[in-house]
Amino acid sequence: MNDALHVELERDDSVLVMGEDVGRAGGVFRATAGLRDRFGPDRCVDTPLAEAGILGTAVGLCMAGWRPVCEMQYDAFSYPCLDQLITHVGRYRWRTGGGMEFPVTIRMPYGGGVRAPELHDDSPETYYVHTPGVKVAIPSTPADAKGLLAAAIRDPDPVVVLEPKLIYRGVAEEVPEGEHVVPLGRARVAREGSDLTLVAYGAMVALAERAAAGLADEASVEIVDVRTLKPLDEEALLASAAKTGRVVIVQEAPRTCGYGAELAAILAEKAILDLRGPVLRVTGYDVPYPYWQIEDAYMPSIDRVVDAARKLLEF
Amino acid sequence: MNDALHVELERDDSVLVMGEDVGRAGGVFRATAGLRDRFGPDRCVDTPLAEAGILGTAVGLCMAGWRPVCEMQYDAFSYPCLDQLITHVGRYRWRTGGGMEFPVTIRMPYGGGVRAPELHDDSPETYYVHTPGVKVAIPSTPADAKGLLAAAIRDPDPVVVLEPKLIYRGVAEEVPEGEHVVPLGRARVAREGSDLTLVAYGAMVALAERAAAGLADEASVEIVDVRTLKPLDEEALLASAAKTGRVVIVQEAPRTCGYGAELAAILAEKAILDLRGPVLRVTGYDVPYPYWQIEDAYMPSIDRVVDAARKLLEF
Amino acid sequence: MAQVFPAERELRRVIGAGHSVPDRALEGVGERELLELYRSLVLLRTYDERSVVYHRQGRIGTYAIFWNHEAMQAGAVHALEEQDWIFPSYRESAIGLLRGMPASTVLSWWRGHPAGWWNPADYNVASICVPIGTHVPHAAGLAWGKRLAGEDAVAIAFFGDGATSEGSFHEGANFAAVMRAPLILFCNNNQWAISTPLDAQTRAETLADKAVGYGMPGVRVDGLDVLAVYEATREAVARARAGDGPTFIEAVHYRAAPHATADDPRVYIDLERVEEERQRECVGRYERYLRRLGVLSDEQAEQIRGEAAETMRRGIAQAEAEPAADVALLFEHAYADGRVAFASELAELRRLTGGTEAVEPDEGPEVQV
Amino acid sequence: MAQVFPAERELRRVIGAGHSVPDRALEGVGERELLELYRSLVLLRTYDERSVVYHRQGRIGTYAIFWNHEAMQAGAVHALEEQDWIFPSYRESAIGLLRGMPASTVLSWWRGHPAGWWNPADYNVASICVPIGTHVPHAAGLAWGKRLAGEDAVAIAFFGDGATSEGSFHEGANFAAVMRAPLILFCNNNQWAISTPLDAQTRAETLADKAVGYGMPGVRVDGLDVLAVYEATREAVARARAGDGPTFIEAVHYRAAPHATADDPRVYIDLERVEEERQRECVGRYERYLRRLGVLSDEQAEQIRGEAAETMRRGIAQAEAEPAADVALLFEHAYADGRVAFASELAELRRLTGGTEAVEPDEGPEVQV
Ligand SMILES: Cc1ncc(C[n+]2csc(CCOP(=O)(O)OP(=O)(O)O)c2C)c(N)n1
Ligand SMILES: Cc1ncc(C[n+]2csc(CCOP(=O)(O)OP(=O)(O)O)c2C)c(N)n1
Ligand SMILES: [Mg+2]
Ligand SMILES: [Mg+2]
Repeated sequence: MNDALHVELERDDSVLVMGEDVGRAGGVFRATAGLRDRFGPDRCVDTPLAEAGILGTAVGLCMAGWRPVCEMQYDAFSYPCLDQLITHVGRYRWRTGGGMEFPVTIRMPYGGGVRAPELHDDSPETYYVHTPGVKVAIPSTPADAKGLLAAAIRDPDPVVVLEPKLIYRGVAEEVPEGEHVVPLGRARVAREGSDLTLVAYGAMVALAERAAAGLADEASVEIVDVRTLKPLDEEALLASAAKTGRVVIVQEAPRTCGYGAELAAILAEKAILDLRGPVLRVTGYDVPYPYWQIEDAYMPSIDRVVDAARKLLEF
Repeated sequence: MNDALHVELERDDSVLVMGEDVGRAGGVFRATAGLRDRFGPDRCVDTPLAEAGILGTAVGLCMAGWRPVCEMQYDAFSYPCLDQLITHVGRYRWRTGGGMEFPVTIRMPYGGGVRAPELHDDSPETYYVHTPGVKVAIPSTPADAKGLLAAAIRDPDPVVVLEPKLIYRGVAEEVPEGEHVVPLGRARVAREGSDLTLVAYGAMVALAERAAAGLADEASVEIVDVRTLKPLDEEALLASAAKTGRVVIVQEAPRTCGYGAELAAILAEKAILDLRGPVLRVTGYDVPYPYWQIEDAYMPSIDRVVDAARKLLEF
Repeated sequence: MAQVFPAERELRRVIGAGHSVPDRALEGVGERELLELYRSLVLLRTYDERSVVYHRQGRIGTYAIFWNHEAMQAGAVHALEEQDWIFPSYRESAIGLLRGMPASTVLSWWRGHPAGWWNPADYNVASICVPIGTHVPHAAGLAWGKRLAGEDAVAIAFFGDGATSEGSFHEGANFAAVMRAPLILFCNNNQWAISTPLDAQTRAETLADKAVGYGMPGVRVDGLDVLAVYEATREAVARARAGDGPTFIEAVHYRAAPHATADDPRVYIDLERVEEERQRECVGRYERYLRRLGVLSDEQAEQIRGEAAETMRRGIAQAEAEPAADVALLFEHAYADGRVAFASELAELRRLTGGTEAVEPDEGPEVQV
Repeated sequence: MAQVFPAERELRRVIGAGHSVPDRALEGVGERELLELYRSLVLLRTYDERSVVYHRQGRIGTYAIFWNHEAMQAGAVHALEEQDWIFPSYRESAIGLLRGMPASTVLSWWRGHPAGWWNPADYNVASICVPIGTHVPHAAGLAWGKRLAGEDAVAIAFFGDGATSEGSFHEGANFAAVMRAPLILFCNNNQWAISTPLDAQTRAETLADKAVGYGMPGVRVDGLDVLAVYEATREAVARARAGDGPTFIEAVHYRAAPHATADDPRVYIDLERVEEERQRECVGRYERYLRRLGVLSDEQAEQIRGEAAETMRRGIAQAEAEPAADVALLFEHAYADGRVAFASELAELRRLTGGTEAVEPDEGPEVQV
């Protein structure tokens, strides 16, 4: 992330980073470290503590020709900006008859599993994905985190990038140096297989990989990493479903109207003849994200994924 | 609505109505007319113009023993209150280990088709349905509007009631007098049929009825009026799918992650062996709700529903 | 630097009331400018009065009346340069007219026709903001962004007394102050938010007092005195241009017309007070002032009114002559590649519907804005 | 009635500094009360210092330090009656101790264990509010609701300087003023919001100035002077009880510890200033005051400290003795009928996982609160 921001601010001097504690402190996950020193306090702005104000002023900054990259300090602290997002960010281009662009990027640490107090663990992608006029990307690897963020910043439309916290902490992976752009709208087959497809995104991709490894003796498992939830790479999803005929979707967010529902609905409409069994979802529950001593039971686990896969294989 | 409020305020003196223009003016759709005169300005409160403040103070009112009924003036003006809804309203009971109740009701005029300026036409149910700790009801008839609102007010949990604007204007239907409660969590079979099921809620039920009438010569169409989106009456949904094997879902909201996706996902998981064809969705589009001269093209139309039904019947 | 603390209490006034209250002198404003202001006032008044008629005739939809708000709009805009940006609420829907926007565009907006779209950059007038107060941060961001970019542009955001209760007003005002954004926060205090009176909206003694909490000057002006509004805004603009940050202007008057065409204020308002206020109507007041100065002749007044009427006649004719909006517009501007992204949806729609016909405002009870 | 306009500028102080600055007299406070305040201060200080140690030992998770914030918390709470409600932020996580809440409850909260739940009605202490400023409307609503119900109860909401930028603070404060809610808005102005200094948060000369815009009195007090805090809050409580509505209290000091255990302030703070501030530490300051008055002996001090240490020893032991949380708690309290509604999910979980084991704070970089 940090790398992508350095590259993008360097390459386009209309890019500007703003948010709470992004400047002096470099962000609570250090995503913006060094930017203020390198580009000055006007291009890496410590804002007042007001998320709706951050996104609302970003709309105005776009109208003044800037490409603001807004950080929300945590997933659940992005909720105050939903009003601006839904009423303005997603509609303003439309409202101007396409006359103006709103190339704002909204990024935030995302998801659970980090032993934090409440409201530091949410997976709010549904609120974003459901909002017209907005695009949504969720990387599952450090390289994609860099590449998707770069693509988001360069995109002419508003893009929300949700960065799984587990990536910040994950093992250091090789990240391509310099410019690295992963185009929006293209899924990644993270693992090839022929018997069953696990569809996942964000931190759930690594979980799917471990589940697939656990199933290695029983089935050849394919993993589709969605990467961009909107626009979705529907072809990649349908291709994998056509190949395996069995799909389990893994999602960390609460179940009802989660993104997994959309994936399942697409399959129920467009892959019905390919399916050899039900489309199963392994998801977070429709309850508040719990205190961390029981968060592992809330989150989709390898056991739950394996169990669902077995059910489907035996169907 | 107005009737239900009169009855509930009469029956339980901890019920209190609050919102913008609900008192002196009786609400922009007259839903609260007469309440201020009858129950005084303390039980039918004209609040400052601040939706987050309305819902936030309602949380505190619950803690003080009240059962607040909050009106949001229009669907799209409820977005400022999403932060309070997601971070507090849906979590506070959990946070107190079940020690305290938050029996708040949030009601608002809902949906499009009324030739209004922008942001008076939204169908935001996904934002509500996806939020843990919250229940959601959407009536499709005046009688249900009364009965579901009464149930919502009496429910110990937070309930969002979305009231289709087209009902306010609809033909005067007989509404049961006095106490009338439609329990949450029970769907209604609005029309019996055997070849195909239309699943709908809100203003889409009437549309489905017209589409079913149009299909009368071709197929026997069943209509399931969902009524309560959360908790969903899954049995009723699955029973109808089992009976007809063909399901078309009609939803006014934008497609991606709309409630139709959840319904389709449930069918793809639990009715896969019953389905004789794909699960089809007829929905609003993933674009901003348009200017009203073209809103009819945005909204699901009889033609689109009939077309989908025919496709499925011919599948 | 202007005072920041405390905010003003007295209402600034320039225009007097004949002999009893003398006019105050206003520096640096010549005859041409005075007439230009008059032209703006008359144009807005004509727009508003005609719109109410058009609404009654079913030619436009629900409409937010701004009768007697013209002095604020004309006075404030007159203090701006062309490169300065205006952020209107629904109450200032026609303010683009003062920047050369065709009346047909605004009328189309109220007709629910996409011809009501405009590109804000063409007029430096942002889109009409419907959700209360949410455009205040936009204006703050634009002003801040222009300053960052080294461009000399000021922004003004119009909003009502009710809007000051919204979190977005608060956050936008604070951002503007912190960023020293060249912004004028222009509060149209008409003392009502639909049916909610000011004393149910705030306990502040004056709305200008809110400025203190943001560390910016708070100014109070008679909202029916176009010259006082102009002068106060001119001062605020000068401060903004000088890099001294935002100013809050509270323009005080009293809403003497319904909130909008769908509103029936009789159930909540004091009709006598309204009658009184209608007497203090701002266009006639300015006209009497000009006549006292001797700079407005009957012929001039006649001509200006005639021009405005003609503008409206042309405007409604053009708006009504707009071809039915194509359904492709549903998709075209949602995203940069909307037409491509929604190609299949559009194809399906075309297959099912053929063309589209223009839709007229519905019968049935009207929807409140 | 207290003044509403303008807000105060001077910081109120009671405790002096030995000879150079004499102590001011405080009416109506006897020796017992003075010692009670001391006990509260020592309890909070001990809680905080032990918590930092427990965190380092991996016995609690991320923790928001409140070192040198004790005078505000103890002083303000001391001005309340038992029926009055407290709305804490994460910074006042242990404030329930002053209402008899076991230390183990609060420690469990920081251990991510559901034993950290409490029923607010048991202590009249609301749940710890994590999202900044969002509890201000709750406190306003509770206070308003109690008043409506004819109950004599006041509420106090604690929040920081940064919180004043949030829309929810604004909306809550305004509601309280309009409803004349018996509320104290207590702003802990430690001049930092994590790494963001006050001058990047607001241009207001003082935060108390914000009170003016809500039409309520704004009071400024030395946040390290427990008696000044007590006195100012007592006054505000009296106003509230008398039906005169809310008061905004700005307690000024300077954050002399990291924001939380995960924070490294060295990258942004002036360490010399911090060192200086640490000298003006509030517990010792009060202790010296008591000794000047001659109401605190060495033995008493020793005993009070010993009791506090014992409370913490017992607290952590109890918290660590909590049985592993049952996964049923995932579902049980989400809805009134949670256990029923989620029966199948729970059954599946039980089938797959058997029991649960307690989870300890992770390795790896710590998460900021
Ligand atoms: C966020 C939001 N909430 C509610 C409304 C509905 N509404 C339209 S106008 C209005 C009153 C506005 O009053 P004020 O700010 O004083 O402006 P005025 O209409 O008097 O010019 C309300 C509540 C809205 N447009 N936006
Ligand atoms: C809505 C929201 N946004 C961001 C955060 C992350 N955050 C936690 S503490 C903090 C700073 C708060 O500063 P202040 O209000 O001054 O209180 P203090 O921590 O100094 O007591 C921030 C930004 C949050 N908890 N809630
Ligand atoms: Mg008004
Ligand atoms: Mg602080």
